[in-house]
Amino acid sequence: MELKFILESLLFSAQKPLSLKDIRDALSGAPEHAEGNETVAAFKKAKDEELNAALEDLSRDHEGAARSYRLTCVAGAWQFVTQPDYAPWLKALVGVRARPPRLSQPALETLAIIAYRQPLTRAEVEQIRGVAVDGTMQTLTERGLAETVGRAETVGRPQLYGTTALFLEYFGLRSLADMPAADELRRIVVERPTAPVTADPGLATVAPDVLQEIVIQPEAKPADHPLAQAAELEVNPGK
Amino acid sequence: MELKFILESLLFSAQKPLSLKDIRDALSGAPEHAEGNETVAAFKKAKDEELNAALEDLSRDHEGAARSYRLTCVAGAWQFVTQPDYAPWLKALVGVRARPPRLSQPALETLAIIAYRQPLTRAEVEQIRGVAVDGTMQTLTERGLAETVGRAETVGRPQLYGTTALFLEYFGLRSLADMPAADELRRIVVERPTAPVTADPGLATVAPDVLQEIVIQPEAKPADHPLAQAAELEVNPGK
Amino acid sequence: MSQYNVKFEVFEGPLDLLLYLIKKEEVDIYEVNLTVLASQFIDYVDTMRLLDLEIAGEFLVMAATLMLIKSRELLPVEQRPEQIEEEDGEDPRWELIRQLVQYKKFKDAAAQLQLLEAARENTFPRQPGRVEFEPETAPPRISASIFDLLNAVNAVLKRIGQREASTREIFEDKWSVSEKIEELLNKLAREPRLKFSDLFQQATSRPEVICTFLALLELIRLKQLVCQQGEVFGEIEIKPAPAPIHGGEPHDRAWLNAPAESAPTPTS
Repeated sequence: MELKFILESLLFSAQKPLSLKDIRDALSGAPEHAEGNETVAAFKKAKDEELNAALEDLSRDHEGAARSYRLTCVAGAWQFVTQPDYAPWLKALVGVRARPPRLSQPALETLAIIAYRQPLTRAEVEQIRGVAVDGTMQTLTERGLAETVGRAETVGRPQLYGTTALFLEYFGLRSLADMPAADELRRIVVERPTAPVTADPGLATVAPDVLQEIVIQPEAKPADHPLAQAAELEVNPGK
Repeated sequence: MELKFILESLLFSAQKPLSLKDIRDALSGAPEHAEGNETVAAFKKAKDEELNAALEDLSRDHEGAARSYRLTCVAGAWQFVTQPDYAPWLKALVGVRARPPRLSQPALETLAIIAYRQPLTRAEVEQIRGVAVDGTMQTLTERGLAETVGRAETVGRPQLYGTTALFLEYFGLRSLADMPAADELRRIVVERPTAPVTADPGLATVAPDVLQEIVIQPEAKPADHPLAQAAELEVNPGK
Repeated sequence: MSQYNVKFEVFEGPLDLLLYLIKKEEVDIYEVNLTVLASQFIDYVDTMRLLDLEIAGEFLVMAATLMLIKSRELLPVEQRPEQIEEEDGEDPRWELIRQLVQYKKFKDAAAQLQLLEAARENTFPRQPGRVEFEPETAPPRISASIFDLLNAVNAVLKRIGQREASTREIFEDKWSVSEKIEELLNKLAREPRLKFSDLFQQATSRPEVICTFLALLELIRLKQLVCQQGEVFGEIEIKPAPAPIHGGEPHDRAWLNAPAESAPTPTS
């Protein structure tokens, strides 16, 4: 049993590119599935240099074999890929993904509101946009840009929406804090009340009714303020 | 560009086993993704014989390369799989797959009888095994490995049983013809009986003449062997 | 008692027990001494009976057959009913052997299937992740889409402002887009590259942000500026667009309120 063939079988069956760590984990986990098998135990603690050497060796093997696929290493992760020449057939096989239509203006606006104010309810989005957003909300969740992240602690416990990791990816953002001009935009909004509202700026969770309330009761105390409550929700801290 | 490499790239990228139809569809759909490419267009209408020959060729290639994976054909669909030796690592990588419990000895025996002698009645199975098989027959049909395939044209029109496509899949068989022949048995038959053996020809178990043939021609080639013939019956090819 | 029970249960039926006995004798099925085999089998059944174990009917039938064979074998050769074959069309000895051979054949086949079953369990199919092809016209993944988003934000804010204007202060139009365009171009004349985030640093109000932003969009539309993002998560940079081959449209220049010769020159 050669190390490179073990690695080959792993890379062959993996659904995603494998990092050295993934490979190490598989090697160290294997003896559990083959009790008393000394060969399996022997590879338990293969060193990174050995792994790298075996992977390079394997890569050369497949390069030399000049088949329709080869082993590649991208950003430290190894994967079997097919040669580009065969793309027309693979496209026909998997059916090329239809280009998702670009986001419409209503969808963009809705998404922007969710992004800067999350988490918030649909009713709150509607209040800001001034129109019903059922359709656009559905579009956004279907496209994986927004998702439900919990329920509000208010009457009827409506669902709260937030943006997804795909949202960040789609717009090329590192984090929500990285959103362009977010601070200015947030500041503009929260500057409205005469009494300063303090809230975690990172959350940008200004509820629409907050705006109204600010207008009607400009003297509301920060602690009683819905914004402060909303900021404490932290329903989806992992995101 | 060789056909077999195109097929290889398809099989390599496919997420499920590919039937000839799947392959044909990919070949005929490819020109759409490579306009004006004559090579791609050339393979548009590859004939089944060409495809089969290329697949066999490919399968031999990989068998010969003796790597950690090989190309298999199970129940008429082609797929790359890893060699069983690498199971411990793959289990560690992808997790142990949920498989139905292994078949019991009686179930395996009954299934073997059905597989080689299909279609046959339960009474015929019982005659071969020498015991009642109600319970095991039920287990096998419940697990989708055996099924009723019609009725015998004899008194009482008892139900006839045969194996299913799942049977082939479960054991990784390409077709019924691919079932392992009980070679060991042929070697046991060394003595020529002193008296001719006859049996009630009405018994669909057909063994008497089988026995004779074995006895008289102990060197019978596998292909001529009644067992092999039985395996080629393909009574239920549609399944 | 349960010990014996377990032992007898090992046999799937009388044929299985017979094969076991034959195997124990280490002889071929065809060479087995049927008389000895019959005695052993009957002994087993007797033991089962003695132990008060439930004996399946099949065992009793087989015992009877074996008794018949045994009794016949015990007769002197000249007294054996050789003609029984022609009468019944069947010799119980050969019938038994035929059955045993046949049963053994399937038992072996079952063992083969068991091997296949185990091998199958350890065979993993290649299940690659879905091959994804970038659509021919990929949806913008870099700068442009982020502007879309920002544009949307501003549109929303603007609307709120209009909605609330009636109940609150009068919207003071201090900035205009054209002013901001000018400002932007001036900035770019000083610095060949601007950071996107810096554009809004000085903005003091929402209208100013909007105007700056609209100015930026307008300049992009007019191909005066380009926005670039070095890497996926990188800072967006704004810089003058490369000069068109035949110079800019006079109309554009005029609109920008800047002499043609002082128009931004490409820097790379």
